[in-house]
Amino acid sequence: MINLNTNDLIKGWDRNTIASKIADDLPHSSYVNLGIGMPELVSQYIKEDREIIYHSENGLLGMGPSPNENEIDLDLINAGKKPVTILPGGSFCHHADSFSMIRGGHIDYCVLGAMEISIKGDLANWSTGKGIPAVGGAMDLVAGAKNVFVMTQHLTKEGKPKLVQKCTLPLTGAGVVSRIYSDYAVLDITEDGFKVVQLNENITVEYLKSVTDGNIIH
Amino acid sequence: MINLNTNDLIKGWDRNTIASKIADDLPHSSYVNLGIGMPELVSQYIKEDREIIYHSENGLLGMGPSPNENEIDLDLINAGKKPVTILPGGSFCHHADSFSMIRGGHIDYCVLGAMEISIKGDLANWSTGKGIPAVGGAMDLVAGAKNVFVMTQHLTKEGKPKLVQKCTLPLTGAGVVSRIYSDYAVLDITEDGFKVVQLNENITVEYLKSVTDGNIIH
Amino acid sequence: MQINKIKKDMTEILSDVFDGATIMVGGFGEAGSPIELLHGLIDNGAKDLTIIANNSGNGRVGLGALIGQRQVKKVICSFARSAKGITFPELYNKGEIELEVVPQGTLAERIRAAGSGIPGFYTATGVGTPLAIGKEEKVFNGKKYILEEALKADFAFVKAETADRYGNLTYNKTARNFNPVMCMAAKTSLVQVKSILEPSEMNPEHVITPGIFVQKLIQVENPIIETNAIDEGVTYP
Amino acid sequence: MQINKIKKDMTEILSDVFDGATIMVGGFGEAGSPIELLHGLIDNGAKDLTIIANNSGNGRVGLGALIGQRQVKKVICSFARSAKGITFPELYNKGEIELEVVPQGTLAERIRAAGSGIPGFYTATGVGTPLAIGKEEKVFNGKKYILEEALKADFAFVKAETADRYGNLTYNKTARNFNPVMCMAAKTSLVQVKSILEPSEMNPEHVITPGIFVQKLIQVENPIIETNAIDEGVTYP
Repeated sequence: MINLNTNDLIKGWDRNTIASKIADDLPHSSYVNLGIGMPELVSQYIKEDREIIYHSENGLLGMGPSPNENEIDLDLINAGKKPVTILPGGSFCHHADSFSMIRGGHIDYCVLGAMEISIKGDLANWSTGKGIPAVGGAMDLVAGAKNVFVMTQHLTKEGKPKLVQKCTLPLTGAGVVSRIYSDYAVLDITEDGFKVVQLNENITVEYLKSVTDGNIIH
Repeated sequence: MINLNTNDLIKGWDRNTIASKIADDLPHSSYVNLGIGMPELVSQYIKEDREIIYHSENGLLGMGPSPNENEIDLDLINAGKKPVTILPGGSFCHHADSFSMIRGGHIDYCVLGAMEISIKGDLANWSTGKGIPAVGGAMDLVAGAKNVFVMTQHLTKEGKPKLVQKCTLPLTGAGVVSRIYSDYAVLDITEDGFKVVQLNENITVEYLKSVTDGNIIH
Repeated sequence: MQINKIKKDMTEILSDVFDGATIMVGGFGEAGSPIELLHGLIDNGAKDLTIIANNSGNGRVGLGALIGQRQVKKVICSFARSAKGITFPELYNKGEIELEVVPQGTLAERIRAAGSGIPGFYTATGVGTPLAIGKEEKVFNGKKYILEEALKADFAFVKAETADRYGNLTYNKTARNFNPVMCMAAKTSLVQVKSILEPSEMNPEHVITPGIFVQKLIQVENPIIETNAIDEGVTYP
Repeated sequence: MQINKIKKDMTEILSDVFDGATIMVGGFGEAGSPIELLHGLIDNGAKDLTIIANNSGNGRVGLGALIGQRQVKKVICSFARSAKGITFPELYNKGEIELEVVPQGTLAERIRAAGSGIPGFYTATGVGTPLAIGKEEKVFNGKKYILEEALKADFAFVKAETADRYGNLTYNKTARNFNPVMCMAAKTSLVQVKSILEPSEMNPEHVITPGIFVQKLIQVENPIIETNAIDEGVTYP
């Protein structure tokens, strides 16, 4: 089951398809924090029937897209320290107020990457256990947001399952993940295991089980 | 010593004189909260050689004097719910931020009235133990301000000492008072008792002892 | 579809208030007090309410009127002895309304804590006083503190000066007071506001309550001025 | 006599910084980072400093330069792995600088707590993770939380947009970040500010940091832009 030859792997959804699935699950009028990297794609797939408000934990609510070259303001950046814009209806606040929004349960959804997700919803995504430890806002987000969505490849680059019985890496939070969007499936964390919400059209349940280290419910 | 005939009492400083003594002890550039009532007089006696900034706990820093009749704005009031003004350099904030100024030790001086002050600096000034209990901001002020000054008559209307071995009324705070300004004397709270800083010119130490229920050091 | 939190009338904005709800009411004295929302609540008729506010109402308008209608079973506040209070003292002296007294700064901070996901914090306020009885003590750096718990609510009733359809708010002078922290601490914040601006007219540097803390808005262009109303003998309903 | 917190030069504003001081440094990345004050601190030469900041410096300007001068013995921050970090990783990998990692929101709240007279508070952030080890746990309503203590400092180094002589401050966009809470938590807040206004030009509704939290100001009209400085290979001193 573990350590598949990566050449044998079935190709799943690409990252844009995963992003669009997440976008479809964010309801109208949601307050959303998108993690740095792959999760940022989600904002490109929001349908016209809804308005989503993006929170960036460095004191920006109502974040807009990247600026044009000539509009860049280095005092207007996102949590990834990249220049962004602010939309009408947005506002600035200080860091304690910004994390009140997170810790106080006012952020409806956060979307984050993962190194490992356990069957209990434990998440490891901040440390490989090596190098300089740096946590940023990840622990606050997973502890505070109403729903924690994980956007991830189903397997590591080495072909190991990221969905596991028990995380081996340092945790970001225990029992915090609500739903996983991988290239192979959309899965909910439930008391009985990883529950398939949607399966990639090229994947069988058998195959999914073979690339997952934990009980799959279908 | 206790329950003097009020007709026998020596007349001490009037409230304006007490206020001016307190005003003289507030250094330039201090942030000061003046309690409702008698302490409000203090602001009228600040000398020209200093600038004092007044805090009102309902979210007003840089409070100015009462407005003229035609300038009254019922959205601009002090902690006593009376119309006031704001001076240039003032600012508004919400209640949690306003009490951060108090609790965080940023208010240099607060000046409050008293029902009883014990030899250990305990203060009782919020409740007679009867009627509807109402504490307002008094407990926050005495716990948070760097220096708590009490402005009071030395004796109650019934001629009983307000400076006592032990308070009998519900406390506002324990060990919080720094200095007492009464009509008879200015006294510091010290480990050994009430220490005379200044004595009213008509009063002897013997007389002060006779109207105080606690050790006087001179 | 655009986010629009503006409701058309009192019936709509108050539609989900329920019997037994805990409601935070903004304002310090009359400044920032949401009188029209409170009158709407009298019409709505919800009862057995717990009210969290700084005061307990003046005269027979706003909170004073709501209490007079016997819709309130308990008040949590710092100062229930207002000069012009009528209805609360009446019921309190008859033992027909409960009171929990909280120091003003502790009240503000407990409300902020609820809005900030902090279930409890330590403070020196109240240590050694009757209001510390029954509270956990802890020593930090040799000094004694008591544990105070977060104070949350089902609803916040708030009065603001300007708003946009996202629920961004500004206040007027000391009418700000408890309103911003109450918006944070309530599941549903209902805001009455004097004027509604386009989102592009709101300066993002000057927003005091970000829209994330506001669920429903109603415009009340010319709110009652409590002092005048009481002086004129106005009562509600 | 009028209150005037404006100092004439770096030597004056930094005169009381001492060896072994704990210094909070505002900014999130380069936005709001007080680079000129940090360069002043290099000239001042104070050493064995503990720095509390979100990051650990980029290149060899600002905080990166201060660390490169070996004036810092310990950094308390949320993210010490910046893309352009040079000096901190160098010293850290040699074991010549200490690091305490704090989740970003907990860092901000611990700083606010210090400024607000709250010695400790409970949070769910970090529960069940390595960063909870050694911390007191407490259950509220069936959920586990950990105790986090206030984080205070001798000095805050802060960058603002406008100020008046009372120390009232406004910030520019996301350059606000940690600056306001750091002003609250430090015994002495030193602020570099782009422009200084008359007190009457400051709108009291728009002040973000009230002057009560600020002790000393210095005008730096055209501060260094960190990104450009690093791209151009600027170093300090």
